Amino acid sequence: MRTTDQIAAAVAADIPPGSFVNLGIGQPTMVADHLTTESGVVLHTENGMLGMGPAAEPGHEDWDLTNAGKQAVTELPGAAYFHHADSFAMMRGGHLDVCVLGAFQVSVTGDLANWHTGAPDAIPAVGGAMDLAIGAKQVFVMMTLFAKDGSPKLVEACTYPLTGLACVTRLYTDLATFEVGPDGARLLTTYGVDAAELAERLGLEL
Amino acid sequence: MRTTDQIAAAVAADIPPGSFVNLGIGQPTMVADHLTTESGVVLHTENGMLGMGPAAEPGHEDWDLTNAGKQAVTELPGAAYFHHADSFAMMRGGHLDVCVLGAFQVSVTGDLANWHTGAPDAIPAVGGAMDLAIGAKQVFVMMTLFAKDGSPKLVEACTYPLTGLACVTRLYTDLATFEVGPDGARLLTTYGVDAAELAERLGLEL
Amino acid sequence: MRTAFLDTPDEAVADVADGSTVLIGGFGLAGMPIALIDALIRQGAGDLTIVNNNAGNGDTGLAALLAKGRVRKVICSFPRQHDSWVFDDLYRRGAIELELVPQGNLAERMRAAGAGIGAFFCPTGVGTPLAEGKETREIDGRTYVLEYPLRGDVALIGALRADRAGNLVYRKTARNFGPVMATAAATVVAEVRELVDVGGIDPEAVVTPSIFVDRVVLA
Amino acid sequence: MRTAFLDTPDEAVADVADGSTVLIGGFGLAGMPIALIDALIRQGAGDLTIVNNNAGNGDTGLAALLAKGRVRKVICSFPRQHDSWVFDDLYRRGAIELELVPQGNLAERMRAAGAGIGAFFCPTGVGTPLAEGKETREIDGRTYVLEYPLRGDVALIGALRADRAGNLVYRKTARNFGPVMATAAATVVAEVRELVDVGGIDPEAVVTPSIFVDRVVLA
Repeated sequence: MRTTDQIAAAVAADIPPGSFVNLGIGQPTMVADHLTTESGVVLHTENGMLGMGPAAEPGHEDWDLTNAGKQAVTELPGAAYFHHADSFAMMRGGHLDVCVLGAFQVSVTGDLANWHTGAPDAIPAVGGAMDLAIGAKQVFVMMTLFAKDGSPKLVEACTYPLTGLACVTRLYTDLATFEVGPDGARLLTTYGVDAAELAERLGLEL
Repeated sequence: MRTTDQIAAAVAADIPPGSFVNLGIGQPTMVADHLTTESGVVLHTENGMLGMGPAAEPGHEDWDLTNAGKQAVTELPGAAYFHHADSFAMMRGGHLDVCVLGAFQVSVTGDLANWHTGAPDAIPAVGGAMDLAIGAKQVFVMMTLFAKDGSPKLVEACTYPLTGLACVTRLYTDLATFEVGPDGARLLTTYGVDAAELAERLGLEL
Repeated sequence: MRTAFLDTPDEAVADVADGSTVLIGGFGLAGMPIALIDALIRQGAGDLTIVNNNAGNGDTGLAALLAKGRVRKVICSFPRQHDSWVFDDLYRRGAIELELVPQGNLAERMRAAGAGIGAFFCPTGVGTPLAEGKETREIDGRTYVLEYPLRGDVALIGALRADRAGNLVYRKTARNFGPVMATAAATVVAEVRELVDVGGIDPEAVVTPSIFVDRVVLA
Repeated sequence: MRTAFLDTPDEAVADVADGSTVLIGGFGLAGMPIALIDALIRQGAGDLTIVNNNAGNGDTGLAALLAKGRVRKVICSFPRQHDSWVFDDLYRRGAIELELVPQGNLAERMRAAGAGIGAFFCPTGVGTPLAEGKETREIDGRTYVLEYPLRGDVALIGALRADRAGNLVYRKTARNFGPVMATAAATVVAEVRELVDVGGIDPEAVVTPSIFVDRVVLA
């Protein structure tokens, strides 16, 4: 079984050198810690920047320079700023190579549910998730494979409200990595569990 | 009867101080000569500039700085450059106060024909005319009132291919100035001809 | 018409009418026009529709406007934040309307309003609850949702610097929605930190040209 | 993927295939990527569709490409100029196709291609021959024409300066179509007059961010 940090490292290792990448808020931001300068990966933040650097040092925050999670970040040499319509045109026009998102559920065909649990008292909030889901050339999801109640989060069909249809390409979890897409889920690697057991717990053919 | 220069002066006098204005290629560029610095009028050129100044002095042309007619122009203090999509969004979004265009024909309801004679051997060329026609808050046309063959250019309905529907607000000619629009043509002033004679020559009620 | 330079934020928002749609710049606090929002609170206009990425933070700025009961409806992408308690409470009590819009649609719909686009087929949200009931069309093998322009009566934005011609530049990611909102409202009011003479901004680096800026106030 | 820096314009266009749609920047000569066009002529690709505001001037650049018979179709707003004799002759002989597009539609259709928009309702051209046969719709009391994205296989653009990250800035009105075309083609090649180290362009003043730029050549 992999830790969240190990999942983030696995995602980072699969990002091709020189990619333009958007890391969603929450756990995906940990991927940045595993990207080397030599990789040449350039980070995009939806609020209008390419060439985003690491989080600002405490005491050195510049609140005009934040990421999508509204945390103070830094600027790397070669950065560029642009406005929101240009930033989302960049996403929606398919110019990002990879985005990494968290999820509540992913379907075997790559549908994504990550913005709303559907609970009646929940205040819905979508942010840029739907734009990222359909925009990037590849959408990687990182999450635990099972919810706290033991239910699988890789499913035949999402039961939570969707973020995007047939958009996820790879799924990185604590127990396994999968390819998902038109041909269904394909198990790539497992961690501390064998394939047959995993298929049974998921209730899926893999 | 007014000269072209007098028509240009009349147009300039009717442009409200502080307006953002686009002057079409050809005769409308002469309007610039009659706009004073005190008027605060700012000139837009479709190829990506606000704050366009007069034509460049011969021998001092900068061919990276041209107007819509591809003539070398100059930059005034407070200018701004932008790309073509932004420049035309500015037009089409209704942000220009006035544009001044030439015309082959204008209809009494403000239809404009100024891009194509419809002659079978003519090579059509439209440029930004259609965007300007529908974009500016007010469209002023300057032209001679009669063609060389004596036919009126202010007409009930244009016979030449249209540039835009119901877009012209004022028409400045050698013989008269008109308001045109939903209620038809209204004669404002005449030059060297009386209203009755003009109506008869035009075959219009004014 | 040329940009007016006003002495106080209160003058700059004096004519905002009840029932207006007000576009408010900023992504969280970055780019948020705090002085203009405070002036709008003092000014008293109500029954407002507010367009912002969020729905207020803490008890100041947009949250304070909401707390005063001046806002009928919020159009935003991300109302729920750790410090959005003012909105959360109004929403749970049914005391405020919410139109939730994907962030890219929020930006693109305002861009469309500013660019004269009547509607556009958009790839975001297809198959999700946020596209329910909307017209869809398959174009070139891909499904799109038809989205409409989002216009403001007023835009309140924050920028770094204005010149005396009315051109604006922004600072880092505080640029965000400002330049888009500046194209999409009938009256655009910018709060700036610095005001320089004409010639003080490089024409190549202008982000919002003066044609979009009706009023500037140093704050 | 990160920008590649090539030594010659010939390397930069070596893989342009027969039948490609090539977006070529420039408004007249301002911003025209002369060295890249000359390299494309040497490279030999034919059956091309060219998107440019004009249809060539004099006997050089785009006009020379047309004269060599390499171009099947021109998509432009203003072919007819005092020095467009190469195009004029081909057109009158029926030896070249012309798709005439209002200049704003040309820009907005490429912007749509770059921004993932499937189609858009556009105010330009309504009631004119250039909208004949196209879908129209009344929205909010105004009639619009439906226009579709215009994509390139390759874009050849001219810019003033690139940094070694691949960011571009332009000079004065030579900016024109370059930044739009850079978003709208599968492969974007920029010819620049100056190449500077990373850090040599102010991040606030970048016009075309490196993500859009595949290849840069100093020419």
